Amino acid sequence: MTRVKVIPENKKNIIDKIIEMSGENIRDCMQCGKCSAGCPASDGMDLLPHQVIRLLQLGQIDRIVESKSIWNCASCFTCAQRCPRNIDIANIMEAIRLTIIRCVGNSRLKADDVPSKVDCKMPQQAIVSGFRKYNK
Amino acid sequence: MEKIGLKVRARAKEALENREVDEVMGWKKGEFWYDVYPVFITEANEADDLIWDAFCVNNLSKYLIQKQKENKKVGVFLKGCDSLGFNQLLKDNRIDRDQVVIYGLPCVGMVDPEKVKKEGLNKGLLEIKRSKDEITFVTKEGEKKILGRQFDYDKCLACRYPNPVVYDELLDTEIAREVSEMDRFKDVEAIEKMSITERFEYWSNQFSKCIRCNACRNICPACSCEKCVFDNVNAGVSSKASVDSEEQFFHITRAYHVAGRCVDCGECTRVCPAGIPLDQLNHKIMKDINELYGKYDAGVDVSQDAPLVTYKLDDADSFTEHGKGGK
Amino acid sequence: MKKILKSQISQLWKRINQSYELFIPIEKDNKVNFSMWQEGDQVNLEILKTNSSPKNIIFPQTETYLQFEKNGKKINMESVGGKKEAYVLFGVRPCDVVSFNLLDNVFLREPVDRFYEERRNKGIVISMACSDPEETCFCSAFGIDPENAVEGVDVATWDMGDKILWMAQTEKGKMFTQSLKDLLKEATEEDEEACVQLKNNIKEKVKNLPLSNIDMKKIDKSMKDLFESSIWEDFSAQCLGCGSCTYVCPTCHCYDIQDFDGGKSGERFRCWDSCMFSDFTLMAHGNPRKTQKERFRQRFMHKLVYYPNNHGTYACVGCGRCIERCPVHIDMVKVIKKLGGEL
Amino acid sequence: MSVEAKETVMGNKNEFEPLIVAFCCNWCSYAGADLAGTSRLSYPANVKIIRVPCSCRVNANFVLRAFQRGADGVVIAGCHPGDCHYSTGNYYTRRRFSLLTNFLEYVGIEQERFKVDWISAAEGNKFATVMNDVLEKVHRLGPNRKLRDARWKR
Amino acid sequence: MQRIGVFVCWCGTNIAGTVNIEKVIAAAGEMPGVVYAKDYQYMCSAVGQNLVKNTIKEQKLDRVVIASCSPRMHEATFRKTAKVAGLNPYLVEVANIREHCSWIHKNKEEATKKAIALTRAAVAKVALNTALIAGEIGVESRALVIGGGIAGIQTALDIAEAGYEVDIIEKSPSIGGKMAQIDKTFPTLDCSACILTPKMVDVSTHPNINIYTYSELENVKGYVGNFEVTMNQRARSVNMEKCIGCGICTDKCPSKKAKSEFEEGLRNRSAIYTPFPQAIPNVPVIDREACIKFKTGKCGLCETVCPAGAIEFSQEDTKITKKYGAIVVAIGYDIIALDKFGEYAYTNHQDVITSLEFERLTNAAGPTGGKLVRPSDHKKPKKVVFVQCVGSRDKTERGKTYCSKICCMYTAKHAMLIRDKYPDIETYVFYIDVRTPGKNFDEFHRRAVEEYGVNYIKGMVGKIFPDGEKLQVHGVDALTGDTIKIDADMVVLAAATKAKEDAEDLGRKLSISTDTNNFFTEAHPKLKPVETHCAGIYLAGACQGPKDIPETVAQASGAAAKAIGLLSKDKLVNNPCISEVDEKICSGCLACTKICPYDAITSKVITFNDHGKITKRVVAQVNKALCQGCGGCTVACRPGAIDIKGFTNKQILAEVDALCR
Repeated sequence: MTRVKVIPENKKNIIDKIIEMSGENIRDCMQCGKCSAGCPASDGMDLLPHQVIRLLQLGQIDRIVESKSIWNCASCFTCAQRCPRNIDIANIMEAIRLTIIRCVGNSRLKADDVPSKVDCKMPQQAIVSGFRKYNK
Repeated sequence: MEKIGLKVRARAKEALENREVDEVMGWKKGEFWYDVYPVFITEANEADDLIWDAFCVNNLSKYLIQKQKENKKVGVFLKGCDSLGFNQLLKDNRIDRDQVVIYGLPCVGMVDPEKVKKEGLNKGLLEIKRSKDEITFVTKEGEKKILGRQFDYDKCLACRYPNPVVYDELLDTEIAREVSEMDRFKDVEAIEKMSITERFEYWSNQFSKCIRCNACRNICPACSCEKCVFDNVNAGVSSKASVDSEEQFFHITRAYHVAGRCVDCGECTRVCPAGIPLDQLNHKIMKDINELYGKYDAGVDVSQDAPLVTYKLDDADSFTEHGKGGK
Repeated sequence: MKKILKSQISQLWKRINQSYELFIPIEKDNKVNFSMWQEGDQVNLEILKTNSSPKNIIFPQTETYLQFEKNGKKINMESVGGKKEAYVLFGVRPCDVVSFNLLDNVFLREPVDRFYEERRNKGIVISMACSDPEETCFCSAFGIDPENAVEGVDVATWDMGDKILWMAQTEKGKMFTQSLKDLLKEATEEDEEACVQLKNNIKEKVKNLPLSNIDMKKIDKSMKDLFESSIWEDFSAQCLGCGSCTYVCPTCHCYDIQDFDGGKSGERFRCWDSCMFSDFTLMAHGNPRKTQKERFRQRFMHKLVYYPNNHGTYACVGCGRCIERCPVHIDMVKVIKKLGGEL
Repeated sequence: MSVEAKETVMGNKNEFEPLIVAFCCNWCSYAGADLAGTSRLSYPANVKIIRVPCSCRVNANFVLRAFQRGADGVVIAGCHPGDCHYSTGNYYTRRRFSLLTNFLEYVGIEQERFKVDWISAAEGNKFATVMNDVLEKVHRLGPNRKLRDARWKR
Repeated sequence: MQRIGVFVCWCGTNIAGTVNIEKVIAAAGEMPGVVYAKDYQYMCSAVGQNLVKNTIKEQKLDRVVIASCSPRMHEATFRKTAKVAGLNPYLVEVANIREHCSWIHKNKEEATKKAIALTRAAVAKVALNTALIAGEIGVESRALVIGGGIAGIQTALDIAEAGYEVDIIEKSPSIGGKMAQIDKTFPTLDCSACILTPKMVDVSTHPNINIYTYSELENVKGYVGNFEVTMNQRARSVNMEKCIGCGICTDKCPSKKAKSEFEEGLRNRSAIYTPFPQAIPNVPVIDREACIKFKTGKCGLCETVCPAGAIEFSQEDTKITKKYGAIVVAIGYDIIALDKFGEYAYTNHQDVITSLEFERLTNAAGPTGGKLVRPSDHKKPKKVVFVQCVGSRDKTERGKTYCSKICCMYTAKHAMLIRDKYPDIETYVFYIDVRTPGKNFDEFHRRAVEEYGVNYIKGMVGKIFPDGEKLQVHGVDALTGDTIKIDADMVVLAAATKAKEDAEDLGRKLSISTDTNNFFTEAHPKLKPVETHCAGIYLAGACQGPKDIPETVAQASGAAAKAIGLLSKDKLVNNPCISEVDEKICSGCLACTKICPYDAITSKVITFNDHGKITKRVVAQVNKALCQGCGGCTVACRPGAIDIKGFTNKQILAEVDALCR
């Protein structure tokens, strides 16, 4: 098990950019887990929201990038509503997605092939957040 | 006004004869048509010199302080504005109400000699008589009647208390003068509209006229301190020099000291030898008090606490953002 | 005798202003006072008496005469004050000119007041006869005839309506007139007759002024009776103790010396003081004149009794300013008459 | 570092050194100033504090005297209404200096030169922000020439 | 000429770091009246103070200026030093060149200039100081304790033991407070009633203590040693002397609908009730809203059945005014409202209860006689879930930012008690961190986990919703990263504590300040935890911040010690910087009397010789004992006849001049 360097130098500016983009202070998170407990989309997530924030705090950006969680997040803001430290986790998820998407060509899905993925039971929330996530 | 003059004399004579009072204060005619001065009579026969005409402008109530130190019971004739001054002296415990008998005189307004001179009507003028708003000029050549109040003092034109607010006897029927509350502080609003440099120019020009004679302080019924801070050298507050900053200090402090106590009788402006419109300073403070802490007329109700010696929990203020105070 | 047309008078001001400071009655906010003339000021020669007297020009209300600076424990001092620039005082009425002489008696006697002396020497006083004395004037009671040039004035002028007649009196006045000879024309005979004519009807007017019938002899009683007269009691009861009468009076000359403590630096100045104030002549034990009666008496006794005993002339010039400015209309003439037992 | 020090350091010789006199009430604002000190906050050195028992002790003469002696700004800081150690002191302060604020502005004195505010013992940073803000405004207004006594040389 | 000594302190490097001490000394030497200027590393140290003492004697100084830290810190110290050296203590001034100068400004040259200015102001002020003698005021040897919980009881007992009279004023009908509601106490698990009720009996029987229950504080006037307190004793409608506490009236009373506050609403009570059987005083109270007699005028059954004839419907609220020397505030705490926490479904499901309700459920004297049953259907629960930090450590405005300190311990206690009594019940505790900072606290928690098998899950509960008979609890295990679902029968929420509702307006009555969470602010968080800024008023217990019983009792004894220290003095030295009237100048307008918050100024008639005539005049006079030296009167006095010693008009003007130089 290789030892991981806490907040490696090269990752520092990405973390600061995410904090700056989301406007949230991730150091405020006390890992209480309430966001993960209440997250409706947590079943499909390999990394629970509080673990994503933990990894962000430790600067392990690569493991976040590989995870599916940031894409499963439906931006329903339940977590933001309940977080006792007033952190807007959905906003941070959005910021992480943006950093990935903004590396050119990394868009997960083109806008026009979203309709094919949509079935009638998909809640509008997911569709809207889908558009927002994928077509940048 | 002559009819009332006779009543004044009769009342004074009667009061002195049957010893109701030790002394009566009234007005007496001097050399010239405008020369009327306060007089203190103790003998009944002197009462015949008393008069009541268009120049009895002096407020007699401030003399009561000295009279009461000689613990005399004094009868005094008071107009509307004088009675406000009287109440303010009462509120400051400078005089004792039951040592004074007040004969109230409703007043239609006093004539300003400067305005008569400005019109050039003072040439060869012997006397001025007034009944209600009709003014007769008695000159060597004959009489001339003019209707209207254009010769009255500005303060009389804006007078809100023509009838005495406190009296033991009223020697004339009450007078009704409607004065619009709206433009009471027109003069202040005009100055407030100026830019800040204009205002400073205006006031520093006015203050530089001051010759530090203290007439405005000594005539004012609200300025009745035993030893004024400006007379007290070791208060270390100001000197007698007539330099700009001392004059500024004197006038700001004087206006501030009579804040909530000035009865708006306009005497300070009348007596100022340099002609500084001092009442515009007092009006500004009155306007602010009315806006910030509710309408307050000094000298009307002796029992009501003055604005600066009381407070409300939710008072507005004019220095914090949420202060809701007027600017 | 010279003359100058009123229409050219403004050039005269400009000319004088080039080499002198010109003090002249100027009207501002409908009050006329002697102040330094500047282009565009509204000069008012018609008014009989300026609001406060020209005394302020030769004996200013506040004059700093010593400045000191502290560095460390040492103090270095520097004498300032006095007036360096020459000036011309135009339009002074005869009564005010006499008041200058009365002030000279006080300030130019040993020990000479060097500031006052310097101001007096630097100045050229040009008087103007009173064409139309007011009812509050009573200068005739003190032997001042308002139509003639008063002793001690440099130039006397008469206002003839369209022109001003100009007659130099003293050496300084002649020299000054000389320097203005291109502006001043020679006066013709008619001008001189007109001037004599003017003088006579001024005399007439003065005679029937209401206050002209004062007989000063009546108050030449012993100082003791005057001092203990009963009139002071009721007069002082009226008096409010403000300083208006003393500060507008041309002959009052009392002053107080005070320091301004500026911390590291400071200055010593003298400023007018009024015997009416409660802290006048404040000594260690307080003011020797404790009540308003004594202070009131002091003012009038000084002008009508003490000063004449010291200098031989009354210290009042009958200008009537105190009568106009007193808030309660206390009147010098009434005091004189009452003191003389007439009223 | 005060505003001037920055400028003098940057070489532009701006010699206007504003002076702010602050009257701080002993129980709240003076303690707030102490707290600003203990938490090493910074506000310019031009602010000089005078301790008074309560904000109701400050007389209008002191304010005028400070302006006469060349102060460019005067600040009065007291407890929040309701918190006064003497229970009603600052209610009177509020009335007295509401009138004086409006009156000085009426007579032509820039309003930013005279600031009254409520600073409690726990508001160290509010103390620093108020002082920085007042100095910033006064610095923009320039030296106080209107009320200053010409005979006073600093 | 004055001989002023200036002493500049380095304060180690705190001042010397950014202030050039030599320059300050040099400048001080130049100031008017200064004859001696010296510096030292630590002026407040013994060496520093000796330096001052000896210099005063050697140089015959008559005034001293210390340029050091804030006068709020060491003014008293340096005044004592001067006193010991024979110099009047009020001839010492302190210039604050640390908090207001060296700590604030980094630029050395600027900080030095400012230090010199502040020192010059202090010298200018001290030059005008006059020697003042502190006056003395009497002390009322009686204390008032506000609040009848364990804090109030302990304080009252300690003060009474010291021989002083104590009054306890308690808003609810009986003393006991929150502790009376609790079943067992951690960490020793001894029964709360067993340790509380004996103390309550001591309090009720102690000759020095009188208890005013069912009464509230109206207003407080006066100052340390001489507080005048007005209490409003609400009408109990029962005569305290006659009532023998038999309880017949409470049984017979027909109106049973009112919810019992003591039982946290889990049981109803009659209109005439005693909160709990061991209530002290054991006299019932008629709740006038619920009582049929008061509402409709009919009934009055309790009056007829009462053997002692103690029922008095006509009783009125009575106002009691008494004088006290010291006041101790011990009004305790409350639980926050949970209506904003929708995710826990507290408001819409009976089986979601707070820990206090749980205490009542498990209490033998409780509504269920100690049997743990579900409030909804009274069945025995099989799974009980505890949720920690409900509303605590919460930055949103729903909750409180602080940690409520006692929840971890009492939840461990609850879980342990369940496992001990009903081993078959599964207990789960969702926590963020378990905080067990006290003596034997962590061992207690570990016993709950190891011996009694309480499952601790690190992670918060996301949502609770009714699912048929059960309650679905959705949480997360932050350590393993799994989301967890438990279908529990009962959920206990450890709700945050908060200050009492009326804490702020009580603070205003006593003129002591409250912090942003409405807990009372202590004079100094570390050095004066039981005192307030207002002399003579002390704090005890949870009203000053979340606290458990051991700390509360410790603080109560601390506050009692302070009060006893105050009451033991028969004379109190009062602050001599008070106002004084110059009768020559006073014109008797008495504006000052209207301003004075302590009504310390009254009028009197003086006769004096006015130039030969004897005249009488009204002037103001200051009652030295009442005046606290706020200075409001000096501004109302236009001629400056009234002035504050130590802060005179001339002194402050001198300071202004010095600062503007």
